[in-house]
Amino acid sequence: MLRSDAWLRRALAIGVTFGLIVAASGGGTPTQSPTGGASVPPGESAQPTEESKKGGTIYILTQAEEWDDIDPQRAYTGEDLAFFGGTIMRALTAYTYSEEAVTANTLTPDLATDTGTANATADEWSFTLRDGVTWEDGSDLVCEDVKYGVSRTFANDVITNGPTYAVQYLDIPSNPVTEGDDAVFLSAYYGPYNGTGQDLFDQAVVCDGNTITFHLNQPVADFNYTVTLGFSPVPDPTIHPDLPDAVDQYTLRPWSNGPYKIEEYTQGNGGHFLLTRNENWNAESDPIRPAYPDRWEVLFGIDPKVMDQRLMASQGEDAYAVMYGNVQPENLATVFVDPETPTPDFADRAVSDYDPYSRYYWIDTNKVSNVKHRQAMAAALDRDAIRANSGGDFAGALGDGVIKPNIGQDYAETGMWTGLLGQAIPDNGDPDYARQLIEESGEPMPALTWDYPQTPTRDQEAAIVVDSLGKAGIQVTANPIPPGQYYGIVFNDDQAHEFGWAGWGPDWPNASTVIAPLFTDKGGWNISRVHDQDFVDAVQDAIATLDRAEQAKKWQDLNKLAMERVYVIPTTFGLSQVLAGTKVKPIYQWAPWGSWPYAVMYVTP
Amino acid sequence: MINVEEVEGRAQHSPERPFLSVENLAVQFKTEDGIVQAVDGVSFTLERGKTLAIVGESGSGKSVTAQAIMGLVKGMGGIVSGEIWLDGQELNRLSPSEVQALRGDEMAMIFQDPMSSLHPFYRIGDQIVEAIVAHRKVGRGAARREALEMLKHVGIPAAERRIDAYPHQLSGGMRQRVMIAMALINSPQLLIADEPTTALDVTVQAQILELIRRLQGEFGTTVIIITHDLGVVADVADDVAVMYAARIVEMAPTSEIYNKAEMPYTLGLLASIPRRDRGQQERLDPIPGNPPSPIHLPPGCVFQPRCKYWEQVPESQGDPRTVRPELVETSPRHYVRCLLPQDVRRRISHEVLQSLRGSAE
Amino acid sequence: MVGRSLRQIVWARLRRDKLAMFCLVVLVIYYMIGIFGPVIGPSLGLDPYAFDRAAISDRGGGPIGDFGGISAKHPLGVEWGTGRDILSQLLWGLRISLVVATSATLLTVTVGVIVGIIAGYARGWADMVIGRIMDLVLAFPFLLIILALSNVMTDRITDLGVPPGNPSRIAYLIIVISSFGWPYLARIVRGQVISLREREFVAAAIAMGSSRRRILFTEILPNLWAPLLVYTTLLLPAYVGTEAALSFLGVGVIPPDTTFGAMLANSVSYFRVVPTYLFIPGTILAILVVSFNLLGDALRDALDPRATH
Amino acid sequence: MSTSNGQILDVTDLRTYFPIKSRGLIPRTIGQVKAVDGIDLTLAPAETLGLVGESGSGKTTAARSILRLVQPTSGRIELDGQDITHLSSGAMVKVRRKAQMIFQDPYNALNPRHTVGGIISAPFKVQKVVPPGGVRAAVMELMERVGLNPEHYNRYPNEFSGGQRQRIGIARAIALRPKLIVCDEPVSALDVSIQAQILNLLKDLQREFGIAYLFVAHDLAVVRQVSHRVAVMYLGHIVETASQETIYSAPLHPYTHSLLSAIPIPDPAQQKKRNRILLQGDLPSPINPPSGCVFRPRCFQAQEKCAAEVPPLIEVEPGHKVACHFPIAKPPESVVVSMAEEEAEVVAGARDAGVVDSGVMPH
Amino acid sequence: MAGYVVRRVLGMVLLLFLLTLTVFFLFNMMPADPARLTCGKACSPAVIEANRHHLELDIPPIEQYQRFVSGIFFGRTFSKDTPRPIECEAPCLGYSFLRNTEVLTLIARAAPVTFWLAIGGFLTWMVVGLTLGIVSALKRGRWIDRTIMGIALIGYSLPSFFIGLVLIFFVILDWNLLPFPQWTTPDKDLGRFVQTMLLPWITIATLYAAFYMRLTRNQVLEIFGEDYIRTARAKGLPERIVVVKHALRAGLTPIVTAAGLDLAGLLGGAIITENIFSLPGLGSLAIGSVLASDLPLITGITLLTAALIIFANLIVDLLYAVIDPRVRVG
Repeated sequence: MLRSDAWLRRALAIGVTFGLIVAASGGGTPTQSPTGGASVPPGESAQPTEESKKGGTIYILTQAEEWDDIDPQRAYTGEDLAFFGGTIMRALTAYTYSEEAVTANTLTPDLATDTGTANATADEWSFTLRDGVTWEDGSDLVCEDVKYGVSRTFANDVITNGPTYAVQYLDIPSNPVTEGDDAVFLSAYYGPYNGTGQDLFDQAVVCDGNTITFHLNQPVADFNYTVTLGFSPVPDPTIHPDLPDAVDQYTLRPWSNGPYKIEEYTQGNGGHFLLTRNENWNAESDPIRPAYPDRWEVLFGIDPKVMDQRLMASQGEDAYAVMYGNVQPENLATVFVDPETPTPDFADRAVSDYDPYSRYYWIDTNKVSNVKHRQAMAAALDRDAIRANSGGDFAGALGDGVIKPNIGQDYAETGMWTGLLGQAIPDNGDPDYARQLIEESGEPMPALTWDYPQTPTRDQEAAIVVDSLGKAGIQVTANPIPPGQYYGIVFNDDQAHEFGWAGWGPDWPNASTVIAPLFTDKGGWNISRVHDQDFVDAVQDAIATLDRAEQAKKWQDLNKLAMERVYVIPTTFGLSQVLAGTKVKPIYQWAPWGSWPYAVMYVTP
Repeated sequence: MINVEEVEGRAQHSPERPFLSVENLAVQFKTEDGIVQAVDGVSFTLERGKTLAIVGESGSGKSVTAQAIMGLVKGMGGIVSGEIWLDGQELNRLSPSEVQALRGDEMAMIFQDPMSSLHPFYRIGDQIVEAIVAHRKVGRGAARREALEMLKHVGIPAAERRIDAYPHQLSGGMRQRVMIAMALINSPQLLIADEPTTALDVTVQAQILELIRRLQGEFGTTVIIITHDLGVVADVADDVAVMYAARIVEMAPTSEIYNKAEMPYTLGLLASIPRRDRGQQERLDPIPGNPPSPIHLPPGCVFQPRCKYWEQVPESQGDPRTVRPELVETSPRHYVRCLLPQDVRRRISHEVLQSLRGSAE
Repeated sequence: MVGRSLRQIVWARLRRDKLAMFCLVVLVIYYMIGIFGPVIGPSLGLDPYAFDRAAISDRGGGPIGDFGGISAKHPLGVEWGTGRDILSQLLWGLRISLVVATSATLLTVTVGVIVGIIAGYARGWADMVIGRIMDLVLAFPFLLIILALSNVMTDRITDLGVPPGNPSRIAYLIIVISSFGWPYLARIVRGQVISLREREFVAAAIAMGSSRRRILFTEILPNLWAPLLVYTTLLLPAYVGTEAALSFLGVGVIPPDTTFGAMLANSVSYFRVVPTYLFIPGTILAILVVSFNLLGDALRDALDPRATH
Repeated sequence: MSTSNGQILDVTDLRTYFPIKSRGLIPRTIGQVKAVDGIDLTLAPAETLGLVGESGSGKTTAARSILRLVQPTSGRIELDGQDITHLSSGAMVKVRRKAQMIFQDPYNALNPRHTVGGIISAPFKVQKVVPPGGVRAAVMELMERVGLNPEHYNRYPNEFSGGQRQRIGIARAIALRPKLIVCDEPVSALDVSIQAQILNLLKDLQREFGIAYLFVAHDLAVVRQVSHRVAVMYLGHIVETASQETIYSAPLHPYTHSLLSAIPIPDPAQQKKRNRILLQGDLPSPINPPSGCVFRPRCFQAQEKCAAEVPPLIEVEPGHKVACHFPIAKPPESVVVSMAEEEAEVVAGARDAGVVDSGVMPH
Repeated sequence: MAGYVVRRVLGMVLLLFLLTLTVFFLFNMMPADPARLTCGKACSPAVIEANRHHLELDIPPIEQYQRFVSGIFFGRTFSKDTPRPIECEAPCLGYSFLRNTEVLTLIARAAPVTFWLAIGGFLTWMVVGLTLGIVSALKRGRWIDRTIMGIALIGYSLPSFFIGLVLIFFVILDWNLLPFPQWTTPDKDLGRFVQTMLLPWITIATLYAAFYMRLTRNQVLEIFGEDYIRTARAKGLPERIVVVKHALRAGLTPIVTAAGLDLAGLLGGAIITENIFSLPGLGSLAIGSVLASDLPLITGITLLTAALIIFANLIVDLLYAVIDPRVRVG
């Protein structure tokens, strides 16, 4: 139905427009050094031959009414990145296709011949392009195309919403201009459309034949992971006059360099997105995409309930469909025995696994400036009820910080609920202790309002928040916000209230993509409005730490410190459940983006 | 002409039945306040080509009587009993579709308010043509020519143009002429005119009465004219039936009614009318009181509560408060429903009419 | 004629209409429950805000037991995900549903009557300006506007001093429902006033020197109560339905409070698994709405002037 | 009797025009209905002036204009010596005590939601008059006086028959002992047997309280019954006025002749003897009245002069005025006037122009 | 008649003007900052400011409104002083920066879906509603009348979303009588089109037919009391003609009014039905625009819908003149 989880889905979908939940790694393997891991053959247990897997259509059912972004420099949603990456958009490097999270989180060369070469100080990275890679019109994909694609990131006036690591890391000065129209640009380079500072960019990114070299402004040990985000090539208009770069073009129909191309795209409820084979794709040049099905068809605006029912029934075309979303709570007990095991009826087509996201409640530290008050809120919250309401065991584990265990070495228990806040706090909250903390604060607890993107499930969560904090004498008003407007409102100082719902996942397996954006102004996700200078300094220090193990320790400490100061109240480390039709294979959650392994999927007869 | 059954309730089935014979007609309506006896035991006959006027105040049952003859009452939820013989057919026993075939063909009706009685959305010509086509197999062109002829005949000026007019484009008098044209288009044997001039101005009323009289002469139509105004029918009707509280209380040839009325109600009506042929009287002599409720009729003579003379009824006749008088023939073709002895009635009649005449110049 | 006042006639007619009387009784019961349920409820152990963690499963948060977890403790089952008692929610929800529908109706009628009387009696420019405003309001896609303005208006209402959260949201519902409903009523009233003002008793009132106020409120207003009563009776169920539709679209009260609309809207998610979520509030709502509609129809018949005179 | 000439009512050159507005965004006046087009009237205390005419003749508008229920366009209305033509509505309140009105439709004229007591006591309340003995007692006395059972004080109008309702209306009208009562077709909606009762009552009240009546009616016989003087209206003009006896026995205007001849007489013998002047068609449109004499198109006397000149209302003998170029004492035995065809669609035109809304036409 | 039409059209233009004004300023109160919405993760106040400038939100509302209106007639250019200006040709209803598409394009894409939904639903309910309403009136008080009116009452009383959902669950999910709705145009795949639209049509028809049954029944019964019906019967017309030609035609005015406005309302998007059946029509577009705070799109759709209703009002008024000759007088 429209309201229930359609809105949740919208929340996520549109939330990601601002980079809300950006996918990251799974598994527990530290991916510190750039290694050119070989691609793991897809579908290890596959009996069908390579030939028999070919053909057919895979349908993707989604509640979203359109893609958030399909511009290569704008796409920033995990599942979208996985789908586009597997079909139409190649990058220099890619993640490995494997059921194993550890393997899957390792890099593999894609457009490049290897996973990149860094100099000794890790501030200069080079990649060499493969031969025979072409655009969908048959023209060669050249080094300048990669360079051009990267340059687009700098056009802040045109390219919005996307990852901005290029601006952050490339050796180009920041824009000194602080007023007027020019202040839009973050960098002294204004992007290819404006052209200002082009020479600066040309010095930072250098094409030498098939080799592209990036000069960085700081050591970045895992820059080859960074190039999976926003570094995709776009046809350089000077080299490909037939493939014009128009903004409209790229918001609706970017040029493909993968095995498929966009045949049709209609947005909206009932709209669809059709990929057909790109005849100019050269299989030889692409080691990781077997490109089995002939077509991919994405059906927009499918009600999540209906989606569940269609996939559970798996009739007709739906047998070839996968869901882009989650199994609804009411069906979980039908599809799964427990969070690991599907029921026999769904044995080979349901997956339950940790997704990349941590869920938490941000607290505006300006509005609730007394740390004891924030601690009292954390102590009072009935996290167990929240988890039960979100699906109980299926919702995932209770969180103890913003860093999720599957990030690897950056995670360590924070002890938030076992004494960090002064004493152990049970899962269902400790109102008495909360009252005590308020007493200790020496100030009266202010009345609070809890902002949240409205869905029925979260409406009930609001009831839990209001009730459990109320037991500790904290007066809370729930403030539902239409999901599409949620982040726009909570980022607006005038409209945001004291605390609210949020979720975040790392961009790649390094807590630098978590702690920094969440609790400093770098990265733009500081909803808690943290401006603690000691914390900012510590984050800077951690980023600059080249030793990965030492860095990991610093992230662990910062995670703990953030929890002690209760910048946020962690709720769950998310678990998600997905379902596919009976004739789609292989069935597993691909760890890098918490998605289906699109590139290696095929249909059985 | 008039021939009322001696014994009410027993129908006569002679082959030489008059053109129209209504026998013991009764109409009831069920309302939530109780059963309304709208018409109770009405009987009369009417010869071909003659005019009967039914006179009565509002609620006396005169319109319902007319509509019962037309077979329109059943559609309104009324329960009709008794017999209506029209030209040898008993209408009350016919099926709805048989009655429908007769309506507008054998018998036609015109109504009080010509504005609301014409369909506001259709051209008058089309409304007449519709009446033709419903009963005769005539082409539309022929029907239209016929309608035009009839419109001319009823005195519509510039009928060629007016045939395509809508009712609201015509004045009240014109509309009533259209209604008459529509009623007469199939040359009905019987025309019932229900208060045809009440809604019209006095000058127009004169025109319409004149028209009806003229057409009746031309077509030989039998006419029942229903009115509350004794003055209107004085020179139109051959016979007059006076109704009061669902019953006929007096019936006689027209001149007899005006000159020798016997029923105190009829006399009261005559005395109530301000007349321009009389000098100004200091006071009129009205019937006291108000008409009875049709649900709660007095148990005896229905007029008794308003009758000035009821105390003069001798005991031998029965108490008018409990005994219902029958309609009896007091002189040939003059019927009266009254418990007063004939001589008393005639004396009163003489006194009242004399005083009325006395005041006339 | 046997004399009875119109009021008596109407009442007598209603009394005779068994179905209408039944509906009236049903509605009285609903209102009694709406008024007293939340007062008496707690003493019966009912609490719509109490979570019952034990009543829901760890596997998906669904209720433990058949038919939505019907048990001695929870006679109508519990809410998915929280274990809150459905019966209690119904009792408390009925109150809000009735408050929203009733207040919105009263507000609609008040505004509609005032504007309608002014438009009908004023003639000329005032009538024309009001007429254009009504046309304008009627032209708006009101669902869309209600949705689009929900947050900003709720905030404005909070700024006006209404407690934040559900009180403001309820106030928004009431205001917004009535602000799109009044023109229909105003049109009806305007028409009535236009025909009433030509009645001779108004001329008679002028002739005896009555003030304009006396004419409007003493002469004309009492003649409007019959159509108003009928309209009100039919407006109430329509507004109960509007509230449900708005809840379905996500505008409405939020937990811990609930309404029939919200319960129904939520139930749709679980309909296949727990049909009682849909059918229990659905049935209770349907009885309410149908009762109102039947009573409205009966009133219309009873007040039908053609049957009266 | 405070006027110099002792009249209770003195109306001079009264005109009431209704603008015809175009429908649409910005209504414009596109014409005028000349409902009353310059009439003079006087009325002495305890006198009855009958105002007769067909529907559309303007008699009702005239009556309402005199009481300022309709704002006259021009002219002068003097009531009991006071010029009330331009009094503010506030100032009118006091004046209204002296002049009341009785309406045609006894149901329409009584507020169905008020009790009889409420209706009859309203004048006291509105005028803030407390009669000796209190309002309730006064109302009961009034009810008794007009022939109603005072016990029915708390009943509603729908519980009464038409005649009784008209009595309620009369009781309301006489409550404040007015000097003038304008009766607008007071008996035309009543059954014949009731009509006479009401006419008698009105006469009795006049005798008792010395009330002057302006008696508006279309029924010449009824008017004759109550009036001392009669004025005949046609299309907004008074065409003839005289004492009651003169109008009925020696009329001069062709229209008066036509009207009289059209009245049916409830006596077949008389009926057959009378003159028959059959006017064709209806009243012409008051929006575009005919030039010259307004009666010309339907007149059997009409000549060229009638189209060119408006005939003035001339006093031909004391108290007898007639507006005709060719007055005639004895009309021909039988006349049928044929009529130009344009005249047929008239009233309809005015009605459709939205005049009905302004209350010109009785409905 | 011509003058009447001209006056009505002028009235409509004024109303439309008031409408654009109201809609424009109504939505200026929205809290969501469109400039913020266009700004990505790495968002600085400067970027927001600049975007505000490109979106022309930094000029006074009056001027914004002027540009908006002139855009409708003459077209306009967005992001004028950027390297990538966006041309929006007249009639320009605005540009959705969230979807990077002209509002009119989005509306034009969604309109056919809504058109088919509305027309199909409309025909279904009119046929069913009028037929059953007449039958009910003719059989007044009998069991068939009671049954029809009972059904109408229930259809009338149910929440609007309820019927569609129940239909989906039973007809599609439980009984597998129809495939899942998947919008396609009738020329592409007629079978699929009908299969997709059948339940939405039924849903809409159920909601509306109930109202029209009651309305038709009341109208016919009311007209039956009119004098001219008695005249028609007195003429001896068959009952069928009396009912259809005389009674129904005379009672058509309120039915036409309601039908015109309902159809116009539906053509502006059936928000709930379209959402339930995943139809990519204007209603879905509207909801989507509201959820995403896509102001230009909301404004455009609101305007269009309201304009449709105003236009329908005009058509209905003109239809009166066709139905009722008395209205034809200027």
